[in-house]
Amino acid sequence: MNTSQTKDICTEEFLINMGPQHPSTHGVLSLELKLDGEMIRDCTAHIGYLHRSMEKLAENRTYTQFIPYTDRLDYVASMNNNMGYVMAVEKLLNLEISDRAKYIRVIAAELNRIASHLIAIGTFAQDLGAFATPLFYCFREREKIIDIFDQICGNRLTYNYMRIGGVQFDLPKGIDEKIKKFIKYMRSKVDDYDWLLTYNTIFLARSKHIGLLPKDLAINYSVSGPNLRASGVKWDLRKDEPYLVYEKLEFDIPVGENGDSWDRYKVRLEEIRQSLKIVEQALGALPEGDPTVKIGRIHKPSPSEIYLRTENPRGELGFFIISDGSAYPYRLKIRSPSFSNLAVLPELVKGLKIADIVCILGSLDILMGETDR
Amino acid sequence: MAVTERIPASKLIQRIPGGGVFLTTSENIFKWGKASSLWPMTFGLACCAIEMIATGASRFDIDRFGAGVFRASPRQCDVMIIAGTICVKMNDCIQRLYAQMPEPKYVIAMGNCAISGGIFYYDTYSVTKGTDSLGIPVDVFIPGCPPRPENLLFGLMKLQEKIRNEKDADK
Amino acid sequence: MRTNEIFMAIKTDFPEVRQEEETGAVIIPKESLLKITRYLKNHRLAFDNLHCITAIDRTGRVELAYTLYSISEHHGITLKIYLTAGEENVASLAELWKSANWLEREVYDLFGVIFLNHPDLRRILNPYDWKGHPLRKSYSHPEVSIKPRL
Amino acid sequence: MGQALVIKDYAFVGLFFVFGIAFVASAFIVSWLLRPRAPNPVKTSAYECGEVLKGCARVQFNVSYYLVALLFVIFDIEVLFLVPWAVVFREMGIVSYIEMMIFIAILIFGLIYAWKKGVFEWQ
Repeated sequence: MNTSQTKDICTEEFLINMGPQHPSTHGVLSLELKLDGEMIRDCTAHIGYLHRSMEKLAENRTYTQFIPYTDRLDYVASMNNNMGYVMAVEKLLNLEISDRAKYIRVIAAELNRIASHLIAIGTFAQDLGAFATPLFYCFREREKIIDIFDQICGNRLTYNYMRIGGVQFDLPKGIDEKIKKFIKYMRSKVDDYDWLLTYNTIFLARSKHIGLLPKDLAINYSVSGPNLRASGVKWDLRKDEPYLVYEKLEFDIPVGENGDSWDRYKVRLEEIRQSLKIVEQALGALPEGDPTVKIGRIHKPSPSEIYLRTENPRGELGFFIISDGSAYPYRLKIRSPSFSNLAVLPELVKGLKIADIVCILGSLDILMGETDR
Repeated sequence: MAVTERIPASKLIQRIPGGGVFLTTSENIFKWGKASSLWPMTFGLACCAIEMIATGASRFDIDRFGAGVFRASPRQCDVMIIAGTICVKMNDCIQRLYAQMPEPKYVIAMGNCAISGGIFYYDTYSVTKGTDSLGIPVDVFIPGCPPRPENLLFGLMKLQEKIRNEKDADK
Repeated sequence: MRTNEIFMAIKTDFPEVRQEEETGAVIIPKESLLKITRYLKNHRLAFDNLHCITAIDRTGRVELAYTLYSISEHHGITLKIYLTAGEENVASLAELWKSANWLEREVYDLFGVIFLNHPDLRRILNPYDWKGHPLRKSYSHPEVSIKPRL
Repeated sequence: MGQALVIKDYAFVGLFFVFGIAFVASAFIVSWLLRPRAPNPVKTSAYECGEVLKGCARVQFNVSYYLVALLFVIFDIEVLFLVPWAVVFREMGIVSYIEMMIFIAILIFGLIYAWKKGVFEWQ
């Protein structure tokens, strides 16, 4: 009985739930897999298990009251969300902020980008079988960043640090020594990860050529961030539509070649090095002045609409704010990067094995807080 | 009976005079065993899950309290740490998971959202206001948004105290 | 290319478009959505990226704002469609941009706008048996407690 | 005398067998006695990541799984025979070595046959 005979024996589809409570779905995401043995025939994603109706809630919060909610969107990179939202409202009010506040925002956002990428790399390596070691290494480094943020704004995860028109507190004394020490420490650690993980044979075997995302498919699905750059598209908002002081800082954009899971990991690893460079330059060029906000907390922008997008660690976070002259936004739409990055998953996964879906999900680095809003 | 008061080991164990033999009731051994090896379920919903992972990581190290073994399936878990916002779509999943846990089971509601809906109490149509409204008996509430890892560890110690002091008929 | 030049480029080929005063968005009639978007995608303007679809529940009409960007040309545009209260349905752009699939499902879920010949128009964020479309201004839910305004 | 010796040896095997069974049984019985019992329909239903069960598990699998499993069992038993020989093969001399090589050759021949038949090609 040779293989041609094994083909025409029909095998039934096996339906299984990779459901909301699963160690490697990075949050409450439910994937319904149609399997033929180990091969995945079809995968439909069910999201909405963390839908906290942020947009409905935003219509009953003043512009300043909504800032803490943006922390809970992409709760691993809260500084970047704060910055995105606050810059959108400032554009609505066409408000200028002091130079020092701009530099502080860049430093905080880039440090949070490093912390977010560390979690992405740690959980990706854990999903590929390196059980706890890389995750605990990455969390050890992340704790150092958390200490810096703890000193700057007093919180570990949801900072609520940025205000419309500036930041809440000025940088405490001696924080730049601490950040400089961290940058030197982190550079040696990133080389360790490169040496430990990147060219490890098991790691390569599990993630090379898995989840190939071609360039035009990525753009068509409006995938953004490291996932898009890993597919070879050199597109980064900090360089192509510079905001704050990014055009004054010199850094380059890591780009992958063929957009597989290994490339996405490698782009994130390189981006940590670039972010360290940015923080170093921004710290050096930090001007004097008072970054805190002097104007009141109730803003009544004139009726208008704006759309502003910023480069989050996971992609382009966009805020579409429509104001009607009152202190409450008429409509606030949050364009979340993980929402579009996740939409690619069912297409990447067809024909692969179950273990590969875990690898692709880890490499796409999605986060359910901002997917479900 | 104040839960905070901790039964000293000496009351649990009596020593036979002149010998190295100790006497204790089997119930106390079970309580000691249950209290010091609480296996939590990997059940992160939202931001509190990141703090739970940070507690499990090397700096705060939940393993010192015997609770570091995060099991994925409810069949092997003793405590369900609800870390994050419970949404309407997730209601019956949580109730099913709680029901599928074997009997000596405990629930820790971590974070304001798990206690009462937290900052999503007002104006949201899709957030259930707290774990109690699901009909799940909660043993320890840990306030905070998200609670710092030290709070989670303190909540765990409170649960361990509760287990040590609970009457035999409870669980 | 600033939005006005893009608008002029579109205006020459599709006279029925007009420009919204303060936001500079291009307002297009509902019927010619597919024509214009296919033109924008394959034309040298090269809008290859449907960034997001925003629905706004104005009094008496629902506005759909399509934010289109072009990665190769570094420019972007916002297309707007006014859907009168009665028939809130519009052609789906799922076969032009695959990102439209989920974005349209979300607008359907939260606003109730029907997208014609959409691959599988189901709710995406709310449970599948949810009643009503929550982001409508007129939506009221028994358990929602309203936070008192300042 | 030899007779008694033989029975005595088998006595050890019997005793070992009884203790094995008793050890396992006692573990189950003690836990059955001490564990709390609160069965309810949801608890006894199958766990599938918190969702209601979709599809049923009794599905016709691809036959290649079965073939590969069968081959594994065969070569597992081959190792079972190899291990005792491997322990003493230095003292056993060349004769047993040749016998064992023949044994292995027959199984290698089986493996080649299965390989040619395409057991290892998956669709």
